[in-house]
Amino acid sequence: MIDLSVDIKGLKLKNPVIAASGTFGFGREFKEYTNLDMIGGISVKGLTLEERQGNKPPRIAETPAGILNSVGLQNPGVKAFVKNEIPFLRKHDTKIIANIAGNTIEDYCKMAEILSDSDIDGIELNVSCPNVKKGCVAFGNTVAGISDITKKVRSFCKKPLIVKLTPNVTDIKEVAMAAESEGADAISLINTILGMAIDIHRRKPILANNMGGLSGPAVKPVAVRMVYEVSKSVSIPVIGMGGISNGDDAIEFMLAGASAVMVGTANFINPSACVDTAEGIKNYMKMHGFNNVYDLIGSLELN
Amino acid sequence: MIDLSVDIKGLKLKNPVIAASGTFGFGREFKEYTNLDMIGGISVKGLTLEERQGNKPPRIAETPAGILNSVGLQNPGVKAFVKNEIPFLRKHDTKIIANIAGNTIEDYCKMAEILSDSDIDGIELNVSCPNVKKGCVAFGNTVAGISDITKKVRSFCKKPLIVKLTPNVTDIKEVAMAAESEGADAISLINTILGMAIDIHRRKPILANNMGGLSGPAVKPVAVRMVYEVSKSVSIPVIGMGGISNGDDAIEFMLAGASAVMVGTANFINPSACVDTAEGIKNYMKMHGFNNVYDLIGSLELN
Amino acid sequence: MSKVLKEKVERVEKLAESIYKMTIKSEYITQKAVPGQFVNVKCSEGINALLRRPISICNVDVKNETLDIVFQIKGIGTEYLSQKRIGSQVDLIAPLGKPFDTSDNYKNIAVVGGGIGVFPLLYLLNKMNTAKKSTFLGFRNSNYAVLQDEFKEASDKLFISTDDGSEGYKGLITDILEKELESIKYDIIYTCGPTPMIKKVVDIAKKNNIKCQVSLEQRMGCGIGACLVCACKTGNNENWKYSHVCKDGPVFWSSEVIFDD
Amino acid sequence: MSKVLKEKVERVEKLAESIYKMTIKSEYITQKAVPGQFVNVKCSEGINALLRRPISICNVDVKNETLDIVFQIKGIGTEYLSQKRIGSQVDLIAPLGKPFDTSDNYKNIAVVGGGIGVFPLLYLLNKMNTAKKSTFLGFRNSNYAVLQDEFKEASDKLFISTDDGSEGYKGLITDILEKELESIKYDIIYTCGPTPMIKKVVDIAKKNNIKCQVSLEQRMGCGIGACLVCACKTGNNENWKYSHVCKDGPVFWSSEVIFDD
Ligand SMILES: Cc1cc2nc3c(=O)[nH]c(=O)nc-3n(C[C@H](O)[C@H](O)[C@H](O)COP(=O)(O)OP(=O)(O)OC[C@H]3O[C@@H](n4cnc5c(N)ncnc54)[C@H](O)[C@@H]3O)c2cc1C
Ligand SMILES: Cc1cc2nc3c(=O)[nH]c(=O)nc-3n(C[C@H](O)[C@H](O)[C@H](O)COP(=O)(O)OP(=O)(O)OC[C@H]3O[C@@H](n4cnc5c(N)ncnc54)[C@H](O)[C@@H]3O)c2cc1C
Ligand SMILES: Cc1cc2nc3c(=O)[nH]c(=O)nc-3n(C[C@H](O)[C@H](O)[C@H](O)COP(=O)(O)O)c2cc1C
Ligand SMILES: Cc1cc2nc3c(=O)[nH]c(=O)nc-3n(C[C@H](O)[C@H](O)[C@H](O)COP(=O)(O)O)c2cc1C
Ligand code: FES
Ligand code: FES
Repeated sequence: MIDLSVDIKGLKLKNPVIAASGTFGFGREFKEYTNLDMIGGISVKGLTLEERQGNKPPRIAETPAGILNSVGLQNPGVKAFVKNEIPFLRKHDTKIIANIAGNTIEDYCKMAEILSDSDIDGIELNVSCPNVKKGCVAFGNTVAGISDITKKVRSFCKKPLIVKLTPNVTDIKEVAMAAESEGADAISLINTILGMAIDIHRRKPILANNMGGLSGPAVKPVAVRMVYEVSKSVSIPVIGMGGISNGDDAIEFMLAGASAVMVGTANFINPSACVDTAEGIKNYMKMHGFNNVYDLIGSLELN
Repeated sequence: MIDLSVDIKGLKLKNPVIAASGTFGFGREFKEYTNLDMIGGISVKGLTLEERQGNKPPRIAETPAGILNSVGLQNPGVKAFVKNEIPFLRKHDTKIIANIAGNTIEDYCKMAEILSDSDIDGIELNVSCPNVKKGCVAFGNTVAGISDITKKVRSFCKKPLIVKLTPNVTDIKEVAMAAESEGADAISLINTILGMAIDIHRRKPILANNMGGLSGPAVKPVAVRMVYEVSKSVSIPVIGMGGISNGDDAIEFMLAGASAVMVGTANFINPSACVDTAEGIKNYMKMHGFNNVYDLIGSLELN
Repeated sequence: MSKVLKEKVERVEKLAESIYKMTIKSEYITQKAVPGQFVNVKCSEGINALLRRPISICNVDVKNETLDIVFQIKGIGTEYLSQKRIGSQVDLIAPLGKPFDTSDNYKNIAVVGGGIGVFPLLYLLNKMNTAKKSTFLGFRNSNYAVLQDEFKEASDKLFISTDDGSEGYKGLITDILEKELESIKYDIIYTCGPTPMIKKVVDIAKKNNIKCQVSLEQRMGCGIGACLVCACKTGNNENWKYSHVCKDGPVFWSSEVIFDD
Repeated sequence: MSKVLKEKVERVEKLAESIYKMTIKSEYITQKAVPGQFVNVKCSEGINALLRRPISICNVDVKNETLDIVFQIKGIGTEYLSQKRIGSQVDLIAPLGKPFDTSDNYKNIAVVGGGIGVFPLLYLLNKMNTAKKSTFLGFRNSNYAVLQDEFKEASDKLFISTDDGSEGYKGLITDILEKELESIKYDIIYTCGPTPMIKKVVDIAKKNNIKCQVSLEQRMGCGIGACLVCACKTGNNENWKYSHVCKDGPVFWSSEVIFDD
């Protein structure tokens, strides 16, 4: 029997694959296409304290092996989420992770408080969204910012607390260590890399917001490197993501030190990418004689 | 008549396309495949004060729409370059840019001194090579580091001085401004993004050096964004690169503010990528009624 | 219910410079689809043209279990799609989106299309069997004026215009619509095409107090309502929100949509 | 002189599970190539399998102006290459690299190949017309033991071994080489295959005081000596440097190469 289950500081996943925030809606959008009960967890669309409409369209541009997005956190607000979305998700055998973003630290704290009393399994702090003018981006790219927000939210958060890091920094290790020392239960990374694509015939950026966040296969080598660096620097679990489309991609992250992975952009192309990825991890373990996923995690040998 | 020529603070290029350092050898390797006289300039393989053998192989890994390399600056040393390579290059109607990297600031200064007395057209400071253990990476990712090295090398450099930036920083603008204020004649960017790729069956990194620098189409949106940010922050010319394969790609960078572009990885796939890119720029200008390339540079309108 | 399907390409036909018709065998789609819906198709294997591309269903042949999509080459995705071989498989999610209202109550309809916006309208016309149908199609020039026989067949009256007069009337198709409206009253106008044309049609419908449905385009990520990138403003200026073209549309009532983005 | 060429695929034949032979029409390559050289081929359009892949020239038919390459599917590049259609174009830079020394002075030669390393040796054997040729080929199992008729035809003596004995001898092909060397003295040994095998052959050649040429593999970027990624150590331990497989090789004298990376 191959055991795929992992325990992220109390967030117990039956397999290490989580749908990445913003790419899987609130789960229900994928019900027609895949079996939600076979996904370890779902990190829902980034939530804010109040409903948000997000940025002007176009909000997406395709780039080589990647996409830029500038959704700008369109969401119904944390209360509507608790009321309308948790009941649906709870019917499925998968863990619910609430991804939250705020304009102020107080926003984050209030959301953590509300969500701590709701029926979810973990909270993911999005301190790194590049698509909103003021607010969260400022917290994510300095040690001081990340320390401050982690510490304050920690005191309101009674659920496993995952801090999601932005890759747009000089040294990802120091940011991760700051989150760890202020009480994060886990680190997830990477969020999107800031980028821009230009319509050369209109001579304007393709995105109405001008810049957006890069995700998809293109970013995978950067993400694997950062996951490796972070998992060597902290002792809390690391959740890796960035360009994962299948089991083989996921294995790269897990060898590099990720205890779990998130699948994002790939869901757009293959709506059962999460389930396929979990299946692929299992097949790899079978092929290489692993019975327990923990034997795999971090087992990379350097040259 | 369409005028493609640009003047990068005294480095006069007949067209804005330069072969990127490390991807075009010393030019002679491409003579069989393309017309060197139709390329604006050639930035030669990164030079060090003494000959270097570089890193162990494998030194390359393919990733989605990109490559990782860890050559580690294999080169014959600056003196051998002056003696053996300049005479060949000088026979061609293209500008010679010496790309230099050192372990210490003194190394850079010595090389700048030697090269200032040689028959080259410009010097590009590689302060950002991720593939050597000690040395240049340290200079490139802090304002203090870049200020210091630019200032010191400037005093030895009698040629147009281009400072090449690493993208592995939180804020590319402040690094660029530091180089400008210490006397750089131009900024080139981006060098490669630090990444890692894993052979999941051997459970080791593919590169013998474990990590390497990402280049190729995958990085283009990140590069375009950084070129835009830098060209809005400095008033010296900016040379853009990162994933350019053809004229359309080059136009994105020029609209974003690049006065010239460099073509790197694309040369491996299409040895006449530089010439094709120059041709493509011309065709775009024809199609859109531009007579002078300067009318194009930085003409992006934001949404 | 829509599904991820791997279906067989039966035919690829070049209708005009850069415009292709692809016939796809699909029992599932032909049974489920209704006019106004689209397919979201992976145009190339692997990471070339990474995202799926939305293409309207242009016609359905229920008996033969085939559907047609017609597309113009705009970039790499449609380029790869045009190169698909007969007999090869095509990976699509379909049918997607909210359809046109094809109620039998509409006895006299106008269908107004421009450019690549004409394609979903053919399927609509073919389904509206009991209505009297006037079709207005605008193209850049005669090279783009494809599927004329099919549109003629499907309509009671067919008007064509081109920007340069190389086919049909010279000028805007909305001018012809306005002229027709002087003597006829339609129960509903359906429109799809470039935004300026749609806006004009919506204005005309409003002025004439006619119901109007528009089919919109927006760049998409998932096509299934999850990623929220395909936003379009709906509601009214005091109380608007971003709806999503893939799920809430592509067909909207003209009164719902705010065209100021 | 090598060139960037767009040539026509004449035939694609599956020789075994995951091993394909592709026949390509090319006047240029058939005129210029010599044994040991390779082609650097773009296996897929666009950014799927971005880099070119190096594949040895396995045979040349000068009269028909065709060459064969034989390759095993290892990853996406070779996968796409195997799907190329007959009549389609293939984009390659060729011929590349330093060839084998095929001097007429070598009267009695041994050719030792393992796995996918056997392919360039067939071309070598076919060119060495005046020598007496002993060929030693090692495979994992009989499934991989392709081109046996061709090798038999091209050799005076042919030895085959497999790891599991499913074809020919069971065991290492170098064991057979050593046994043969008890009674025969070769003028030169040529070898290509997995590094452990090559090392063994080099040791055997040294012990028996026989000249030896090895053909090496390394991951490549440009294939033309510009990017310096395809390094291999040459010289001696006191005075070594990194040479480059694509330009200084792939064929080296065994005495030049240091196998410690
Ligand atoms: C609901 C709907 C139905 C459509 N039906 C048809 C049809 O029947 N026939 C037809 O020819 N075209 C149709 N289009 C437009 C078609 O989707 C685009 O022309 C196509 O996606 C362009 O892809 P490309 O790779 O060729 O261009 P590229 O510019 O290379 O595409 C880059 C990216 O931008 C997106 N994109 C570019 N233009 C558009 C656009 N106009 N609308 C949406 N996304 C775009 C692409 O999907 C892709 O993600 C429809 C669009 C929508 C939203
Ligand atoms: C000079 C030379 C001659 C060769 N001749 C043959 C031949 O005749 N038949 C044959 O089947 N194979 C041959 N190979 C090996 C062949 O190049 C690789 O198997 C092939 O590149 C794998 O590509 P892929 O996309 O299928 O694998 P992937 O693993 O997806 O390739 C990823 C990257 O790694 C490179 N790579 C992976 N394995 C190798 C390797 N063993 N050598 C070099 N690069 C590698 C690829 O070129 C590509 O850049 C030769 C290699 C060299 C250097
Ligand atoms: C359309 C889109 C919307 C996203 N929205 C969010 C979000 O609301 N919160 C968040 O933390 N990350 C968001 N992300 C980032 C993803 O969760 C993930 O970090 C990133 O896409 C990298 O993974 P991938 O390459 O697998 O897509 C979004 C990504 C995309 C593509
Ligand atoms: C194999 C290889 C070697 C490189 N060597 C150097 C170097 O010596 N000095 C340098 O400044 N940049 C070097 N670079 C970086 C390129 O000059 C360029 O900044 C980068 O590749 C991005 O451009 P591209 O995406 O067009 O390749 C190298 C890149 C590659 C791929
Ligand atoms: S395309 Fe994802 S919500 Fe419409
Ligand atoms: S592959 Fe570029 S030098 Fe050999």
